[in-house]
Amino acid sequence: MSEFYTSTDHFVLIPAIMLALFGCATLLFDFLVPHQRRFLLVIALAGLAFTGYGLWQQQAYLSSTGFAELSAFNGVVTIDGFALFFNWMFLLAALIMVLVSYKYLEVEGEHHGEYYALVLFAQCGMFFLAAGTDLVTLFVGLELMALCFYIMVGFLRGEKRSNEAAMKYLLLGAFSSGFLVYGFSVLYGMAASTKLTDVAAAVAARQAWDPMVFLAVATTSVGLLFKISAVPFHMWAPDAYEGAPTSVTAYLSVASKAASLAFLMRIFWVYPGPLAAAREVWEPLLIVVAIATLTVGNFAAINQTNVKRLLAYSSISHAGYMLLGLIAGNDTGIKGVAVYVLVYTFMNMGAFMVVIALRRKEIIGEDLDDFAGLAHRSPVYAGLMLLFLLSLAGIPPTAGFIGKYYIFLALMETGHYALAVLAVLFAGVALYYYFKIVRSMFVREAVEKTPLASSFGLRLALGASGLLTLVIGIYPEPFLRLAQTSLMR
Amino acid sequence: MNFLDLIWLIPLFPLAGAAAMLFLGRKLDPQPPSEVMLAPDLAAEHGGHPHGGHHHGGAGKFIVSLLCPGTVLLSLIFSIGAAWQLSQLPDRVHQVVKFTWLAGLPFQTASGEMARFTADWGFLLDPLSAVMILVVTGVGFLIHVYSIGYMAHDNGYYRFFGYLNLFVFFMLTLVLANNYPLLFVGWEGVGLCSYLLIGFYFHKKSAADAGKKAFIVNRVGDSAFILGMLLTFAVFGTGRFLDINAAIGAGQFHAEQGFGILTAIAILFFIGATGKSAQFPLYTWLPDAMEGPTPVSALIHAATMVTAGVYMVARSAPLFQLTPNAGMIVATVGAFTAILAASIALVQYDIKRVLAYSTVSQLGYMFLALGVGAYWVAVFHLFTHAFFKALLFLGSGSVIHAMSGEQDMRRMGGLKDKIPVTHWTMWVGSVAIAGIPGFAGFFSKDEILWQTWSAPGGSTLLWGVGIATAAMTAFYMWRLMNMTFYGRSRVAPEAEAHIHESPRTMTVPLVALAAGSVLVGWLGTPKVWNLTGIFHGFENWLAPVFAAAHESGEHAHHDASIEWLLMGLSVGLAVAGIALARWFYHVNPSIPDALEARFKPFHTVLSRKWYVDEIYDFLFVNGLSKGGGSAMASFDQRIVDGGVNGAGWLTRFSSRLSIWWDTWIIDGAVRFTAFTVKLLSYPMCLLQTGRVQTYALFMVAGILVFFGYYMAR
Amino acid sequence: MHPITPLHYLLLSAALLLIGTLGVLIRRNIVVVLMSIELILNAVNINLIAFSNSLGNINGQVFAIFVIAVAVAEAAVGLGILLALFRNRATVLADEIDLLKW
Amino acid sequence: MLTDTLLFYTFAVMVLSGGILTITRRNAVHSAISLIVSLLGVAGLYLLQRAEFLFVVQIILYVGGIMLLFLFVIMLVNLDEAARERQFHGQWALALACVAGVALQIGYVVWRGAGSFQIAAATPAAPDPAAATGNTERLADVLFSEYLLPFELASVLLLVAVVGSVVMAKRRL
Amino acid sequence: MDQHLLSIVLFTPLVGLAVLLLIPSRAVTAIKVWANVAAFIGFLVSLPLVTRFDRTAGGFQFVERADWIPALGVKYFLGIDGISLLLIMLTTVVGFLAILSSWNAITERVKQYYAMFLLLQTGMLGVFMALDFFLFYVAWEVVLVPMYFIIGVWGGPRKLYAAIKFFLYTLAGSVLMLLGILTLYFQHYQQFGFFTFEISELMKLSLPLGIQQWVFWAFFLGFAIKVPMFPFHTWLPDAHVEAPTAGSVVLASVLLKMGTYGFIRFSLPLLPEASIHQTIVRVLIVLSLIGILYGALVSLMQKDWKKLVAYSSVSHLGFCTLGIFALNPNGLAGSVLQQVNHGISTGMLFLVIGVIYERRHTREISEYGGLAHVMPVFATVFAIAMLSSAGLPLLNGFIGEFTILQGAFEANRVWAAFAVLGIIFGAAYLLWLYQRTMLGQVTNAKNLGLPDLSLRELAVFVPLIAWAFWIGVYPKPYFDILEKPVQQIVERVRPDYYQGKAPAVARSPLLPAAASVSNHE
Repeated sequence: MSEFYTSTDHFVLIPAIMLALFGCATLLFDFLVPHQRRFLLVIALAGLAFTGYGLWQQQAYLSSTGFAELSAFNGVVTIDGFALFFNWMFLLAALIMVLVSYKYLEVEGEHHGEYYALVLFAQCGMFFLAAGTDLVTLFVGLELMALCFYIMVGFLRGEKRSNEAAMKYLLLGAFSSGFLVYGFSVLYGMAASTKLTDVAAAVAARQAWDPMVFLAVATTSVGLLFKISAVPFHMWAPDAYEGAPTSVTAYLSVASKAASLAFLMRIFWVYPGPLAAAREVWEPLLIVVAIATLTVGNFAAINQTNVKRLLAYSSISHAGYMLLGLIAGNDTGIKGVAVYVLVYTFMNMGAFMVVIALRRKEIIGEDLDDFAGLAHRSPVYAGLMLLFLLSLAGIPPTAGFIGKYYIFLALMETGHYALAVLAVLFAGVALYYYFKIVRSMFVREAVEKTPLASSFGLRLALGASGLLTLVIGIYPEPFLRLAQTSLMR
Repeated sequence: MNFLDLIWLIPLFPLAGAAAMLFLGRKLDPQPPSEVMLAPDLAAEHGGHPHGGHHHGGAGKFIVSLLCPGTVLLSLIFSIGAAWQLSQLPDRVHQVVKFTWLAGLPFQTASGEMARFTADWGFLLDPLSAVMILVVTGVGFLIHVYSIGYMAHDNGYYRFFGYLNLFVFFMLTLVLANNYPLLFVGWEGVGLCSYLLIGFYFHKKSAADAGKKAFIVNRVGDSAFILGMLLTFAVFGTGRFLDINAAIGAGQFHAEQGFGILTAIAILFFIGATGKSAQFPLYTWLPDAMEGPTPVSALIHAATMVTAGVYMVARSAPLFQLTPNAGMIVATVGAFTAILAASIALVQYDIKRVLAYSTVSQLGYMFLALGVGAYWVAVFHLFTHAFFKALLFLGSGSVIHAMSGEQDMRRMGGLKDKIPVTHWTMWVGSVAIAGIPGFAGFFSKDEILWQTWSAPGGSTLLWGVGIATAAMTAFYMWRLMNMTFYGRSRVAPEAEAHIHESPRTMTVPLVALAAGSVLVGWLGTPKVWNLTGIFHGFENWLAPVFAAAHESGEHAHHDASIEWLLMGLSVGLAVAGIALARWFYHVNPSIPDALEARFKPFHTVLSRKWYVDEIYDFLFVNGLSKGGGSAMASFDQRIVDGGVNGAGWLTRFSSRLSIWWDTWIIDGAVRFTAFTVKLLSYPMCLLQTGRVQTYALFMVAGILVFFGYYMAR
Repeated sequence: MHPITPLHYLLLSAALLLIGTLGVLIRRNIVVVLMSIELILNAVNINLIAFSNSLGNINGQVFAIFVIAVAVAEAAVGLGILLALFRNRATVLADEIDLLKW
Repeated sequence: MLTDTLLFYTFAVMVLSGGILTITRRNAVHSAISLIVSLLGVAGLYLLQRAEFLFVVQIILYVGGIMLLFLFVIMLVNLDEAARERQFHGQWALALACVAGVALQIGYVVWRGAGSFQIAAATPAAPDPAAATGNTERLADVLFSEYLLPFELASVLLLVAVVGSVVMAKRRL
Repeated sequence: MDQHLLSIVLFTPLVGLAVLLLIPSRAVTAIKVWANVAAFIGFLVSLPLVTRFDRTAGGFQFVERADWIPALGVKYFLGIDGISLLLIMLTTVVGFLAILSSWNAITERVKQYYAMFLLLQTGMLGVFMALDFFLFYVAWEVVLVPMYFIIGVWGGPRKLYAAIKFFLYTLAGSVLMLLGILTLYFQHYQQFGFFTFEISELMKLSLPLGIQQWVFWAFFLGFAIKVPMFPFHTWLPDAHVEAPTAGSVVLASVLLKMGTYGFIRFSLPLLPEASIHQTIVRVLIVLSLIGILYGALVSLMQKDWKKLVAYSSVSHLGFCTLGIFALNPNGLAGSVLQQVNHGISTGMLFLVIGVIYERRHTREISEYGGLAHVMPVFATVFAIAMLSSAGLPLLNGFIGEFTILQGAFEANRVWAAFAVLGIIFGAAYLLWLYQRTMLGQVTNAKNLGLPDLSLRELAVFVPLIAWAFWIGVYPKPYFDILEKPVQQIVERVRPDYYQGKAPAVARSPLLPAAASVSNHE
């Protein structure tokens, strides 16, 4: 191998390569043998499987050699516990997403190879978001992911609402990433390098309230907070979530958020965290943003009647909780964020999957009324939905509680008592609107009797998420240890 | 057999009877407990009094009439046995503890050492309780027998007897208890039974209300009693009578001149007593209680239950010895109640109400005696009073029975020959209560007056009140006799038809009680008569109980002449009262009306019972709004509306207030929060205009804030 | 005439950034909005080049290339979506597409 | 130096005026033209900063590529009635205020810490890099050594862009 | 056997639930039968707790301790002392009777209904058994959900409002309590260097008074809302009125006790200084007294039978909290006993209402009257329930109230004086209720044909009545069971209490000197 491309580089890159390759494969296959959707699904799954295998090897390597990290391409990408943990999350999300999409796209009548390709390419981007340690890499990775999502959101091209969502998402996304990269340019200006380590050094070298640093912080955080849909940069989220195909919404709400969060943490906290040194500058900003996010997310969700939109707002408030973990900033906090992402993946995707199950020909199935009497029509789905909602509200013994538990603990440890009180109180508010859904499922009478659109994939994914949501709630030990090992270096 | 160790059985016999009635009663007496009625107007005529003819209904009923009085008889026998064996004991005290009933945990007494908060299921037999159980079982038995006839045609026959037995059980528990908490058990129990029995005709609204009133007024007294008990525990660390007496006897405590903690206990107990024994200000329930069947009035509201207060104070005699102030209060309240009630009784027309007020008045006498420290006399009067007042009530019952439920004396008269037995027995009773020498009432009442005069606690004023009351008593009793039995008949013709002497089951008890009313007095003849032995039996018998009381109570001996003088005076007044009554209502019936016309306002005040009910009405119920209207009616009306006697008005106001508070302030706060949240949520949604550039603008605004924060820093 | 310092470039790029922002905020025509976004990215590039030069460090220019690439990609996709939208809604005015709100 | 200064200001004026025209022209085509002007100005600045390669890229890619794309679209979605429409969003005044505010703030920040923005070469007195090797070579070296990975990634990015625009633009797949 | 007894008791209902889920929803009778059987088994397995419980031993018994989430230092840690024992028995008995009582009452979604009840049962038992704060919290929250559904699905007309109100109120309290728990947890970590939730471990903490107070208030919110103490009580009437009979029964008999139990088990032992602190005690006592009088007063004015009983619960629970914060043995023991009593008597009252509601489907008091004519047995049962609730001697209520009063009186005589007023009112509203519904003529033709109690209904009442009389006549066993744990708690809060007054006066301002205070001012 040339010194261009060492074996290490290769080893580190395997997952990304797999994703890119299989992405192209789906495209080609769809082009050569059209209308063989089953195979498309298989190829996509295979791609994910290989990726998983690659990740597994890297995990094994790290644990066997005991290295904290493995960096390649002279340091633009680094595999460490953090990156791996988040990549596992992305993978799970993508897996579930692909499984549920099959039937759903059939129903929507927009079933094309590009869809799977985009999923895989987005994965590829996320990989670098979690693993990148270079401004350029991160930026390109982010854009890659973002582009894929713009397209997927607008994938139902016949749907006005889908177009609109895509358009809005793209405009605002591009706008925000403009600011992000502006901030990056300033960072580069400070460090004369794009490596995060160098940047970190340069920032640390300047005193805290240096205007240039602040300029960087302000502009960068615009882009970052936009991606995790934090107030006041959240407004794309409800529209995009509502307009997008539900499977994409689920994926967007989980994977994109997780990836952006990883990105955010790379920049703000996790080693080498370029802006970690400027904590005292951005912590107050983040606190304000977090409070605003919790408030807006929870309050606005209260009188939504469209379940997708309701969940969109709720996911905004969850972003607020994750931010709180970041604000606390100690180990517990970061572990908390990781655990939160973990449980959030399952419970949120689960909730959206039930919505998907309700989507049938001629039935949108997104409205509260469509949930009416679900408990009679299909008690299992109702029960699962209840489970997911309880978890989202953070009621033990469900996974959601564990996540919130860490956040609260971190806040108490770092003495943010007021924030803690606020956070728990908002848990109450959240319960209120989640139980609007519960109420219409269990108390109200069914309006229409059409059987749900369920497929093996959906049932599998749903069952798995439900099971995990419960298991993590009752016996979180292994998962906590996973988070522990992956984050502590 | 050793009755002394079996005294714990005495209460159980009636309890067994009651249980049997509760579980088997409906089998034995299959007729419906009380027929269902929709038309309220039916209720009035269904006063529940049997109409003519008396044949026992069915074997079941017969068993009931055997069983229930039987159990009481059994208790009577055991009581007599126990009493006899007690008299053989040197110290005349016997205590039987079955088990620890209230087994509370350790606590710190006021003085700081640890004690246990416990109460035995234990019984104490001493001369005092011996007297009481004899009265309860004896009179109780007679009244049971009487009821067989009286209730013969009533529905819920078994229910009636069940309650009656239950009452006897609780009453016996009360008097036999060896500690305050257990006494309180009986105390509350009899209250309950009186509630049940007053409201026996529970389809009669007035009856039910009266029952409720009785229960709740008693509850007011009871709460004071509870506090008294708690304070006792705090001070003495125990609730056992003997232990407390011992502690006092051991001189750990000294007589209190001011208002110390002991006085507090004493007063609390007395307040409790005023509730149960219908003393001012809590006496108003007793007249209403006459809604119940007459035997109940006789047993509970004359002979036994109402005397529980007297018993309890007597039981606490050592305590009261140490608290002269409390004693003074007791005496004053007693005297005041006595004359107040007597004055009201002067003008009542309902035969039972006259007796009811007379009872209140007589109880006042007893408390007067207790107050001046003449405990044995009080108990003596209780003893005699039990006989003649029960007699009078039963007699009146018999009259009412004969008159088919008529209770207004203005529609009676000239019954003397129609119901001779009743007449003669009642004659004896009236003489006795009026205080004619040789009859029971004379001895006890006269002794009370003498003690009031002579005892250190007493005073001329109290004596004056007492003797005035005596005169009134004589007057209203003979007013009753005259209006009922003598003169020309004012009976409504249709009732005239079937006036009849009561069945033997009713007359026999009358006779027995009449005999008692003559004889029992001789157990306590005045000292100046210089009779000995049995004629001072009562005082000697009780001596050990009130030993403590007596040393201090032993006062400088006045010369006999004064005692003779006073005695003569009281007798004279009694005779005068009788004569006056005869003159007014027999010789020359026009006078009362003339007088009434002359002293209209005064008469009204009396007949309105000094407006006490109205005053309560005003104070508690809601007099502020409607004052007028028929007193009792409006009173009950308010009670029912207000929910509770006493705090009715206050209650309604405050609970309205609290409901308002609930809905508007507390819930209001919550709803307000919810509302604001919802309210806030709208603008937050409205921000989401759907215009992509608005969103961008918000982002820019965010940046503005960021930089602003930097500059503002 | 004082020499041109990176500060000048910084201010220039800031100005361009703001102009672009303004364009995004006020223009109803989505095409023009996309153009404004191009302006923003160019502002970034001015920054990068200026720094790169004054630091004597070439990386900035490389970064700039990537920024241009991204700009191209975004523009392409953006216009594609715009076409799809136009097909369904026959409008390119940003404030007329507000099906999704509240 | 003087020429540099003059050129800088010329290009700066081009850039800014072009930008302002872009966002103010009623007709989208005019906007596009003025955007080209602005981009050319930027290109000029590249040249001033000795970034010849980027200068070329800017000219070819932007002015050649992207602008064509824009113009195509402008043709495709005929904007005549759009041109007749009101051009500015209702919130323009507010937006202007906000942006002005941000401008002031940035100005304040820069003025406040002018010193901290004075970037100097880590290695002082760097010999004129153009003299040593051409800008393009050095660029290539860095690009294909240090930034190989982003470069590859960018290719994927562009692929996605192509696929995306096709998916979106084609009537039926 | 013994070392797993608690787990068996705890999970029996859950197993029953699992089996229940296997029964097809159509087989209604089978479901009913199985639910009853399961609940009854749940009761049976809890009996050994009584027989094997060692009254003389202090501390916790049947202890079960295993790692659950080591990463958080969470243990699966069960154990009971006398206090828990009584409440557990109450839970198993009342739980079974509640299920038995709803045989006819529930006609729709029978399966879900019984499932919820079994789940609820496990949750409540968990609360009373947990010695690990985390486990406790989990159980505490688990209870909410089934109760929400029981009220929200099978409830009355305003069920949704009531249900969500109940849920939100309790949740709001409990999350704040969670913060308190976390504070202790973290404090413990700082002092001892390892994370744990075990009560026994947390008791080793030495916290500054300030923190103790904050934590106390956090706990207070959680528990007081559950009890419910005075200003937090408004969820109770709604929940009770809307809930189905069995729901009300369990709610009143057991759920409310979770709050008082929390005070006894956690607030007092974990935060002794705060618990003895003047202001805190004063506030709590005053709230309790207000609750007592206030609940009674409001009950007087209720037109709705069930609401009346609901408010009476506020009054009775006021007694319980009063007893707890008298902070002396009799107060505490009385409080626990009174909790059991309230469970019995109020449970009976709600069952009574349920019986009549099944027949007439209204709870308007004015609809009734003279029922004693029509349903004599029913009237008798109601009378007993009423009297036991009003605290008539020889029935359970009296023992509890009297002991509490003693405790309160020992602490401060004025409090006792106020509390006694509550007793008077108690008699008032109950008697009045009885009179309006049972006595008088039958004023409403609809009531004429009402059948008297059926055997099944009687079977529900008989055990409770028997229990009421047992406690009333021979409460000694209960006090024996309670003596040790109560002593431990009191000694924890006031170490030198058992040495007698002299130091006690110095330490706590609660005990006025004997002569100085007279109780009628």
